[in-house]
Amino acid sequence: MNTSAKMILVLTVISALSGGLLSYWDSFTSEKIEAYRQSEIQKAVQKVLPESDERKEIQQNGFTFYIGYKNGEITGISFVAEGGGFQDIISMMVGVTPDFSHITGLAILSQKETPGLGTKIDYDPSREGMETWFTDQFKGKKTGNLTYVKNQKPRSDSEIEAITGATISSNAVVTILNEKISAAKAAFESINE
Amino acid sequence: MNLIVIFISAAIVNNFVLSQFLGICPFVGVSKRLDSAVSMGMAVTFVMTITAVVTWLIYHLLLVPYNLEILQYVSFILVIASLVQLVEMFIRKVSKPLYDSLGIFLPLITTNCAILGLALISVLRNYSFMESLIYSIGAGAGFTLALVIMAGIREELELADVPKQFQGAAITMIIAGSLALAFMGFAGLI
Amino acid sequence: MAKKVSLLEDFTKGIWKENPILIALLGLCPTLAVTTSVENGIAMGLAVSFTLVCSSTIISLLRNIIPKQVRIASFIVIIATFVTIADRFLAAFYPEISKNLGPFIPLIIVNCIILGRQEAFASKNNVGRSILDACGMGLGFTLILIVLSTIRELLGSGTIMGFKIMWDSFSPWMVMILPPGAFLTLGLMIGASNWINDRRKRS
Amino acid sequence: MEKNETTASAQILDTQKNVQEPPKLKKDPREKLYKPKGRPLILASSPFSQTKDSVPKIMWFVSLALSPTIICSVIFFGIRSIYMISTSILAALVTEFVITRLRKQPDTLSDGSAFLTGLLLALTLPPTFPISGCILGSVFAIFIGKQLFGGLGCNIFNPALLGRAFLQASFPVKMTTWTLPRFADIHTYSGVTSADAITGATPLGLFKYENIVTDLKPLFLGNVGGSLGETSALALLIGGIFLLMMRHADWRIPVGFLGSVAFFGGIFWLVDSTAYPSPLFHLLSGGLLLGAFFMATDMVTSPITIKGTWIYSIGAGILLVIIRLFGGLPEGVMYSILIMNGLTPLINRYTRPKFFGEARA
Amino acid sequence: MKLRTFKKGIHLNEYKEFSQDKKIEKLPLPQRVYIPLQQHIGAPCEPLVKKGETVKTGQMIGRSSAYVSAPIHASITGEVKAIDKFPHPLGMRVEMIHIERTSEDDEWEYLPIPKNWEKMPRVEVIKLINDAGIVGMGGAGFPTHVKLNPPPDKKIDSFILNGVECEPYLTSDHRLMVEYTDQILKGMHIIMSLLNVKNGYIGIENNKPDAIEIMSQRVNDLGYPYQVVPLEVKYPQGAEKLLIKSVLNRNVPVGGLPMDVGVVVNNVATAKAVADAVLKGIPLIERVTTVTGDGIINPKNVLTRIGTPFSDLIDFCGGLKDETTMVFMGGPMMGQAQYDLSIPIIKAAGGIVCNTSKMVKMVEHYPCIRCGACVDACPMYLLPTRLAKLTEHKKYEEADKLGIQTCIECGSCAFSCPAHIPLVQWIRVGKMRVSELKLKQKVS
Amino acid sequence: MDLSAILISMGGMGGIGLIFATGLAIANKKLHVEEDPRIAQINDVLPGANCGGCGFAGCMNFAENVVKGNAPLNGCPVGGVGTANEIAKILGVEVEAGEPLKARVLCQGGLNEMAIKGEYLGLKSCVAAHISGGAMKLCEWGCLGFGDCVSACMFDAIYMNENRLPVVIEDKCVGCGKCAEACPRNIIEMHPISHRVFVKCRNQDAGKYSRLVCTRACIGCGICVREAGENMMYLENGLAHFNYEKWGNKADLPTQKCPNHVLVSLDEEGTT
Ligand SMILES: Cc1cc2nc3c(=O)[nH]c(=O)nc-3n(C[C@H](O)[C@H](O)[C@H](O)COP(=O)(O)O)c2cc1C
Ligand SMILES: Cc1cc2nc3c(=O)[nH]c(=O)nc-3n(C[C@H](O)[C@H](O)[C@H](O)COP(=O)(O)O)c2cc1C
Ligand SMILES: Cc1cc2nc3c(=O)[nH]c(=O)nc-3n(C[C@H](O)[C@H](O)[C@H](O)COP(=O)(O)O)c2cc1C
Ligand SMILES: Cc1cc2nc3c(=O)[nH]c(=O)nc-3n(C[C@H](O)[C@H](O)[C@H](O)CO)c2cc1C
Ligand code: SF4
Ligand code: SF4
Ligand code: SF4
Ligand code: SF4
Ligand code: FES
Repeated sequence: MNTSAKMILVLTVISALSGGLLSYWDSFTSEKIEAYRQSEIQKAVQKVLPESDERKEIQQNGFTFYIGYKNGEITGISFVAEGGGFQDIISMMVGVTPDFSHITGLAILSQKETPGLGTKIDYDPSREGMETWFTDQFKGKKTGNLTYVKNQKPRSDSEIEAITGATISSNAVVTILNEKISAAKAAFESINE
Repeated sequence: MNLIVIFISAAIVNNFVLSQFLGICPFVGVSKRLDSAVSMGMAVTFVMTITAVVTWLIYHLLLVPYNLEILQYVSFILVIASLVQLVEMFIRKVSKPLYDSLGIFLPLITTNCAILGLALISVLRNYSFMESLIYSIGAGAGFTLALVIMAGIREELELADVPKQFQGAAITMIIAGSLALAFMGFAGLI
Repeated sequence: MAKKVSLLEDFTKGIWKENPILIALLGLCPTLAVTTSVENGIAMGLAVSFTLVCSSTIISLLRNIIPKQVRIASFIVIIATFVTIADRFLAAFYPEISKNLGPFIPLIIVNCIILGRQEAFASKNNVGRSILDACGMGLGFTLILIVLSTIRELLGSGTIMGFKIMWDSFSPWMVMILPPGAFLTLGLMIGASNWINDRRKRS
Repeated sequence: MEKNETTASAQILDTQKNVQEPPKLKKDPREKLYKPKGRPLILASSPFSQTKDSVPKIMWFVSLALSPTIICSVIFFGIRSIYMISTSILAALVTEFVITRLRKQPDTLSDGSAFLTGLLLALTLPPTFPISGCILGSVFAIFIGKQLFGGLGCNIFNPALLGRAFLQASFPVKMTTWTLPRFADIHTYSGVTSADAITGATPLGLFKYENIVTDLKPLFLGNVGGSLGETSALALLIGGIFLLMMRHADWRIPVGFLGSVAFFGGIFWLVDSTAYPSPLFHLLSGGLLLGAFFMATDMVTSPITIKGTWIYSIGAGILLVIIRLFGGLPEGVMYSILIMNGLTPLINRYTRPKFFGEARA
Repeated sequence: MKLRTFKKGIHLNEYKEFSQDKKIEKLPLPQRVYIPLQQHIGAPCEPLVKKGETVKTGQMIGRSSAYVSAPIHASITGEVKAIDKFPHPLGMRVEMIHIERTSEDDEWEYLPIPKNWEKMPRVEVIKLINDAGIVGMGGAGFPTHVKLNPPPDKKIDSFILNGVECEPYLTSDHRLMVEYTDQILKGMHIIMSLLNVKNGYIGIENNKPDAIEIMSQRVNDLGYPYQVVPLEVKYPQGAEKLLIKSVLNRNVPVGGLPMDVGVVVNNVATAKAVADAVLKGIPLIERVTTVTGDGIINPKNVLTRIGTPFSDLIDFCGGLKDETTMVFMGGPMMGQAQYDLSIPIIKAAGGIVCNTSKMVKMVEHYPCIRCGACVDACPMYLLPTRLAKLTEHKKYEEADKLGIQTCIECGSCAFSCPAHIPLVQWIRVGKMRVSELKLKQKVS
Repeated sequence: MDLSAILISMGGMGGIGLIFATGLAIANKKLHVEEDPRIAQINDVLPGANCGGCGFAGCMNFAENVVKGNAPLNGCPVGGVGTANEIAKILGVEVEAGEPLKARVLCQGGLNEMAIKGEYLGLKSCVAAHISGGAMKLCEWGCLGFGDCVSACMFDAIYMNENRLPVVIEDKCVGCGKCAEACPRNIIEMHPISHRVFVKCRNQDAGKYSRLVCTRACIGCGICVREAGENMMYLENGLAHFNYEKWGNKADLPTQKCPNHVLVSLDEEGTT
C-alpha cells in the first residue's frame, strides 16, 4: 500500500473510531450533564422567583425569559444579565416582578473577580450565616435607578450596600442590573405585541 | 465598541499568558532570544486567527446543526493540527525567508494550549464570528507582547549575575510573576 | 532511549529525574492555572494521568501502523478522545470540580507532556513499558501539582483541602491564588529543585 | 605597605599568608628598579583618575533626600511611621545579609541600596499597615525583587515597588485602608460634608468613587490621607530638587513623567472638566511625586540611553493617566513604573545611539 | 560667543597648574640612552649599527624598508653598548639600542638641508621628513610622512593643528606653543604646502589663553591665513575625530580616517619637528616632556633627548616624593603605568606624571548600577557598560555589533563610572577578542 | 442510545479526518522540500513534543540547528541523555578513536617563585592583565594567576591552588581545549595522556634575564638536552622541549640536574 493511501486510511479510521467512541460515551453522560445544567438554572430561577411553582421558557431578542407562574398567574420573570466586572464578565440570574418594577431576587451564575475580594458579591465567608448577603439585599429593591453606598446601611429602596474593598465589582453589578433590566423589559414587552 | 473591549481585554487586561495561563510552555521556551520571540509571536497570532475562523465555522456549521458538540475537542484539534501542518508545508515550499522567520515556529504552535484555549473560550463565550476573530487577534497580540517583553528581559539578564540554580526556567517564572503583578494595574480597564 | 533501562527506572524517572514539570518544563499551563486549591490539583493530576496512561497504551499498540506524516494528527485525535471522555466524566459526576477546572481539562489535549511522552516513548516502546512510563510521568506530574497547590492554598487561603490550617490572625496572602503567585511559587520550586540536584551531585 | 592602603596585590598577599616564605631569587631584579622607598609602584590600566562619586554615596544621598518626607510622615501619621520605616529597613538589611552570605558574596550592606529599598517600601505603605506586613514586603522586595536577579544592578523591576505590588495583591483591603492625618478632618478636603463616613480615603479614591475633588492646599502640604511618604508634595519637592541638583537622579525622568501626566491629564480635563480632574490635582495627588522623583529614577531599572529615558518617563506618564482615569484602581504610579521597568530592556535595545560617524540608515 | 566643541565628553579637573607656567628647560645630555627600534605604528626598524660602534648625534641607527615606518636616530654621541631587550614604556621588553655617551658635546650628523624646500619636488620633502624619523607626537606615533601623502582619491581640503592638549597635567604642547610659536607655524606652513590645502585651523582649548593669544598674533604677524579656533575645555577634544567635529563639524565615518572627510590633523610638536627637519636638518631626536604630578618635587617642562631614562628626568626635577605610588607616561586618561623608571623617553611621550596615593583611583568596585553615566560621557556614542558586560560574558560578536571597535579608549566612561568599573580595560579585552574572532572568520 | 447518533458522529469525524488526511497526503507529495536527510533522522529521535524547551522553534528547528552545529547535542531537555546519544550517533561525532587529550599547565612560577614588579590594580583577569602590561608578574611568559582558564572550563576541571597556579584535575578534564584557548599566555597545552614528562616553563628570555624573574624558569642551559640526547629533547628560543615522538611515554625524567627543577614528571609524587 502506498504511503498516501495509508495516511488517508489510518487517519480517517482513527477519526471515525474516535467519533464513534465519543458519541457512545456521550450517550451515558449527556443526560447527566444536561440534568445538572438544568438543575443549576432551575436552582437559580427558584432562588430569584421563590414564589412560583411552574415555569415557562421564552426566547426573545437574545434574552431567555423564565416566566414563573403560580396558580396560572405570572408571579415573576427571570432572565440572565451579563456585563463586565473588575476582571471579566459577571453573569447573573435576575428575577423581577411581572411589571419589571421590583427585583424579586438575584443569583450570580459566574464571575471571575479577585478571590476574597470581588468574589464576595457571590459568597462572603466573613459574614457567617449570611454569606450571600450581597445578592440577598437586592430582593425587593426598586428597579430603574439602583445606586450603591459605601460603609453604611442603605436608606432608600433603590440603594444597596457595596462590598468594602470591592466597590468596582459592586458598581458593576448595579450598572449591569440598571442596563439589562430596562433592555429586558423592552424585549419582554415586544413578545406580547 | 464591544469589539474594542474584547480586543483590549484579550490583549492586556486578561492577557493570555500573564493572567489566563495559556501558552506558557512556548512562553518559557522561545523567550530566550528577541528575534525568535518576535517571529513566534507573529506565528501564534497568525495561527490563532486561522483557528478562530475555522473552528467557528466547524462549530456553527457542522457540530451544532448535527448535535455533535461532544466532538468539539476532537474535531477542533484535528483541524488545527492538520491545518497548521499544511500551512507549514505550504510556506516552506513557497517562501524560504517567510519560512525561516515564521514557518519554523508553526509546528511548535500546534501543541500550544493558547490556540485550543482560544477556540474553546470563543465557543464558551458564544462569540459571533466577528467577535471571535477580534478576540483571536487580541489574544495573539497579548501573547506577542508578553513574549517580547520577556525576551527583552531575558536577554538583559544574560549579562546579569543570576544565581546558577535560578537561571533559565526558574527566573523566567519569577519574571512572569513580576510582570503579572505589574499587569494587575490594568485590571478594571475593560 | 538507552538500551538497558530497568522497568523500575521506567517508572521512577518521571517522579524526579525527568520530572515533566521541574526538569522538562512541560505542561505548565494547567500546573499554574488549577493549583489554587489542593482539590483541583489532585483532580487535574488524575485527569492527566488517566489520559496519559490510556493514550500511551493505545498509541504503543498502534505504533507500527501509523505513518510518520500523520503521526501528530493521529496521536492528537486519540488523546483528544480520552480527554473528552475524562471531561464528560467529570462534568457528569463531579460538576463542581469540572466547573473549577474550566477549560483546562480540554486543554490537557495539548498539554505538551502527553504528546511528548507519546512521541518520545510510547511510539517507540512496547505496551508494558509505555504504561509504566506513563504512570511514572503522571505520578510525577500529580505530585508536583499537589505540592504546588498545597503551598498556594495554604498561604493564599490559609486552608488545605478546605480545612483551616493557619492560625486565626493569619491573613491570607491573596496573591498566592492569583496568577502572579502561581508564577512565583513555581519559579521558586524550580529553583529549589535545581538547588537540591546540585547538592546531590556535589555530595 | 602603608596602613589603610589596601591594594589588589596586597590583598592577594594577605590572603596567602599561609604560603611559605618565597625562596630568595638569585638576585632580585626589583632591586634594580628605580622606585621610591623601595616599594613597588602601582600598575593599572588607564584611566588613572576617577569621579568622586561612588555607588554608596549616591544611595546615601538619595536616602538623605528622603528625610523631609520621613519627617512629614512622622508629623502627619505619628510615631508609628517610624516603627514601620525602621522595621522595613531592618528586614531589608537582614534579608540582604543572609542572601549574600548564602551566595558567598561580599557584604553589600554598606552600599546603602538595601537600606534605600526598605525605606522606600515603607514610605509607600498606608499608615495603618501591620508591621508584619512591612517585613513580608521587605523580604519579598530584596529576595525576589533583587537578589534572585543577581543583586545590585541586575534587577529588572524596582524592588521596592515589586514588594509593594506583592503586598497590594496579597492584602488588597489592608493596602487600601487609609487613615486621615492627625490634623485633618473632612473639611480639610473640600468642604464637602455629604458623605458621612470618609473614615479616611485618599484624594484619588475620593475622586474616583465619590467624585469629590480635594483642595490643592492640603494636597500640597500633605494633610490628606495616603501612604506614609506620598502625601506631602512639599517635602517630596524639596528632596527631589535636592537630588536633581546633586545630579544623583536623571532630571529627564521626573520632567518627562510629570510633564506627560500634566499634558495628557490636561487634555482630558479640557475636554470635560467635571469628569476629569485638573492636571495640578493629578500632579499633587497620590504617589506621583514620590514615584517620579525617587522610584522611576532608580538607575538600575531605568534605561541607560537618553532617548530611552524620555520614552520611559513619558510612557509611564501615559500609563498612569490611563490607569487613573479608566482603570479599576484609583492610583497607578506603582503599576505604570513597574510596567515601564519591564519594557526597559527593550527600550535600551531599540534606542541605542548611532555611533559617532555611523551612517544614518 | 559660544565656543565650538563636540557633544558628550567630560569635564576634568585640569591639574595643569603644576607646570603650565614653567618655561621649557633643557635637560643636560644624558649619560646613556636606550632607543627602542619601534616607537611608531608600523614595521619595527632594523638596527643599522653594531655593538661597539660609535655613533654621532643625529646619525640614523635603524630603519625599515616598509613604507609605514619611521627610522630612528642616535640622540647622543657615543658608543653602542648593546642591542637587546629592555623594558619599554608601553609594557613588555623590546629591542633597543643602548648608547653610552662618550663625548661631552654633541657631534652632529645633520640631514641634508635643502636650500629652498619650496622649490623642491614634493616627494623629496616628504622623503626628508621620513628620513628625519618624524612620527605623530600627539600620542599615537603614526609616521607623519604617510599622513602627508594621502592616496590621490582622497581630496584633502583642510588641515588642523592639534594644540588642544586635553589631558590633565600635561603642558608640553602648551609651552611649546608659547615658546616655539614661529617654529610651529612654519612647520604648519610646510605641512600645508605639502598637502596643498588652503584652510588651516589651529585648535586650542580655552584654558590656554596665552597660547591662543600668542598664536593668533604670530599668525597675523607672519601673514598666514590660518584661523586660531578657541575651543571649550572638554575631554577628549584632542582626539582627532572629535577635534574635527569641534572645528569643522564633520563626522569621520566609523572605521574611517580623517582623510575620509578631507582633513589631516597633526600635533603642534609634530609641526615643530617638521620645521626643524626641513629648515635645520635636525632629525627627531628630542622632544618636550612634562614631568609633573603631586609626587614630583619640582614639576617642569623639559626638553629632552629621545631615549633618556625616566629616572634622569625625574632626578632633574628634584626626584620623587616618598609617598609616590604611581608613575605613568602620558596623561592620566590614556597613559601607561610604569613599574621601572629606567625606561626611556620615546617620541610620543608627552609627559611623565608621578602621583601619590591621594590621586590614585579607588580600588573598590561595585556592580554596575546602569546609571548611564558612561553612556552620557562616551564621545563615540557607545554603550560602554554594555560593551564591558558583553566582554565579561564572552559575547564578543554582539560586542562587535555594538561597535566595540569604534571605541577610542579615551577613558571618559571609566572616569565617570560611580561603580568604578574598569570599563576601558574590559573594552580593550573585548577589542582584542573581537579582532581574534574576525581573524579566525577570515581564515575559515 | 440510538445508533444513528453514533453513525453520524463517526461519519462526521471520519469525514474531517478524510479531508485533512487527503490534504496532508497531497501536500506531502506536492510540497515536499529536499533537505539534509540527517535533519529528518534527528527529528525522528527527538521527542517531538515541540515544546520549545530547547530554545528553538520546535523539534525540527532544533534538529536543523544541531546539524548546522548551532545547537548542542544535549540541548533537548525532554529527551535527556538517551536522545543526545542517538543524535551523536547520527551525526557521527562520537569521540574519534585516538588518545584522549588532557590539559597540562606549563608554568611553575606561582606566588612563591615569581618576582613581582608592581602592585596591580586592574581587572582580575588574565587577558586584561596581559594586554595591560602583565600585571604584577615580572616574567613576561608565565602564568598570570587570575584564573581565566578556570572560568573557561565548563567541567570544573581546573582550580587555582594557593600558590596562584592552575591545577587540572585529570579525571574531570575532557580535553576540550577551552582553557588553552582562554589563556593569553599559552600556559596550557593539550597533550595526549601518554605524555608524562614536561618542561614546565614557557620563558623564552635569555637565561641571564629569566633566572632573575622566577626561581623555576627554564634558563636554556641545555643540560637536559645533553643528558637526554639531541633527538629526545631540543632547545628552541632558549626554552627546552621534549620531542615526544621519540620520547614516547617514558615517565622518568632524563636528568635530575635541571638547576631550576623545570622538568617535571607527572608520575612523581606531589606534582600537578
Ligand atoms: C490585586 C487586586 C485585586 C482587586 N480585585 C478587585 C475585585 O475583584 N473587585 C473590586 O471591586 N475591586 C478590586 N480591586 C480594587 C480595590 O481593592 C478596590 O476596588 C478599591 O480600592 C476601591 O474599593 P473601596 O473603595 O471599597 O476601598 C482589586 C485591587 C487589587 C490591587
Ligand atoms: C592602520 C592605520 C593606517 C593609517 N593610515 C593613515 C593614512 O593613510 N593617512 C592619515 O592621514 N592617517 C593615517 N593613520 C593615522 C590616523 O589617522 C591617526 O593619526 C592615528 O591612528 C593616531 O590617531 P590618534 O592619536 O587620534 O589615535 C593611520 C592609522 C592607522 C592605525
Ligand atoms: C582620547 C584621545 C585624546 C587625545 N588628545 C590629544 C591631545 O590632547 N593633543 C594631541 O595633540 N593629540 C591628542 N590625541 C591624538 C590625536 O588623536 C591625533 O592622533 C593627533 O593629534 C595626530 O597628530 P600627530 O600625528 O601629529 O600626533 C588624542 C587621542 C585620543 C584618542
Ligand atoms: C535616584 C534613585 C532612586 C532609587 N529608587 C529606588 C526605588 O524606588 N526602589 C528601590 O528598591 N531602590 C531604589 N533605589 C536604590 C537602588 O537602585 C536599588 O536598591 C536597586 O534597584 C537594587 O538593585 C534608587 C536609587 C537611586 C539612585
Ligand atoms: S567607550 Fe571608548 S570611546 Fe567611549 S568613553 Fe569609553 S573609552 Fe571613550
Ligand atoms: S557608569 Fe558605571 S555604573 Fe553607570 S552604567 Fe556605566 S558602567 Fe554602569
Ligand atoms: S577547559 Fe577543557 S581541556 Fe581545559 S581543563 Fe577544562 S575540560 Fe580540560
Ligand atoms: S594558565 Fe593562563 S589563563 Fe590560567 S591563570 Fe595562568 S595565565 Fe591565566
Ligand atoms: S501546557 Fe504547554 S503550552 Fe500550555
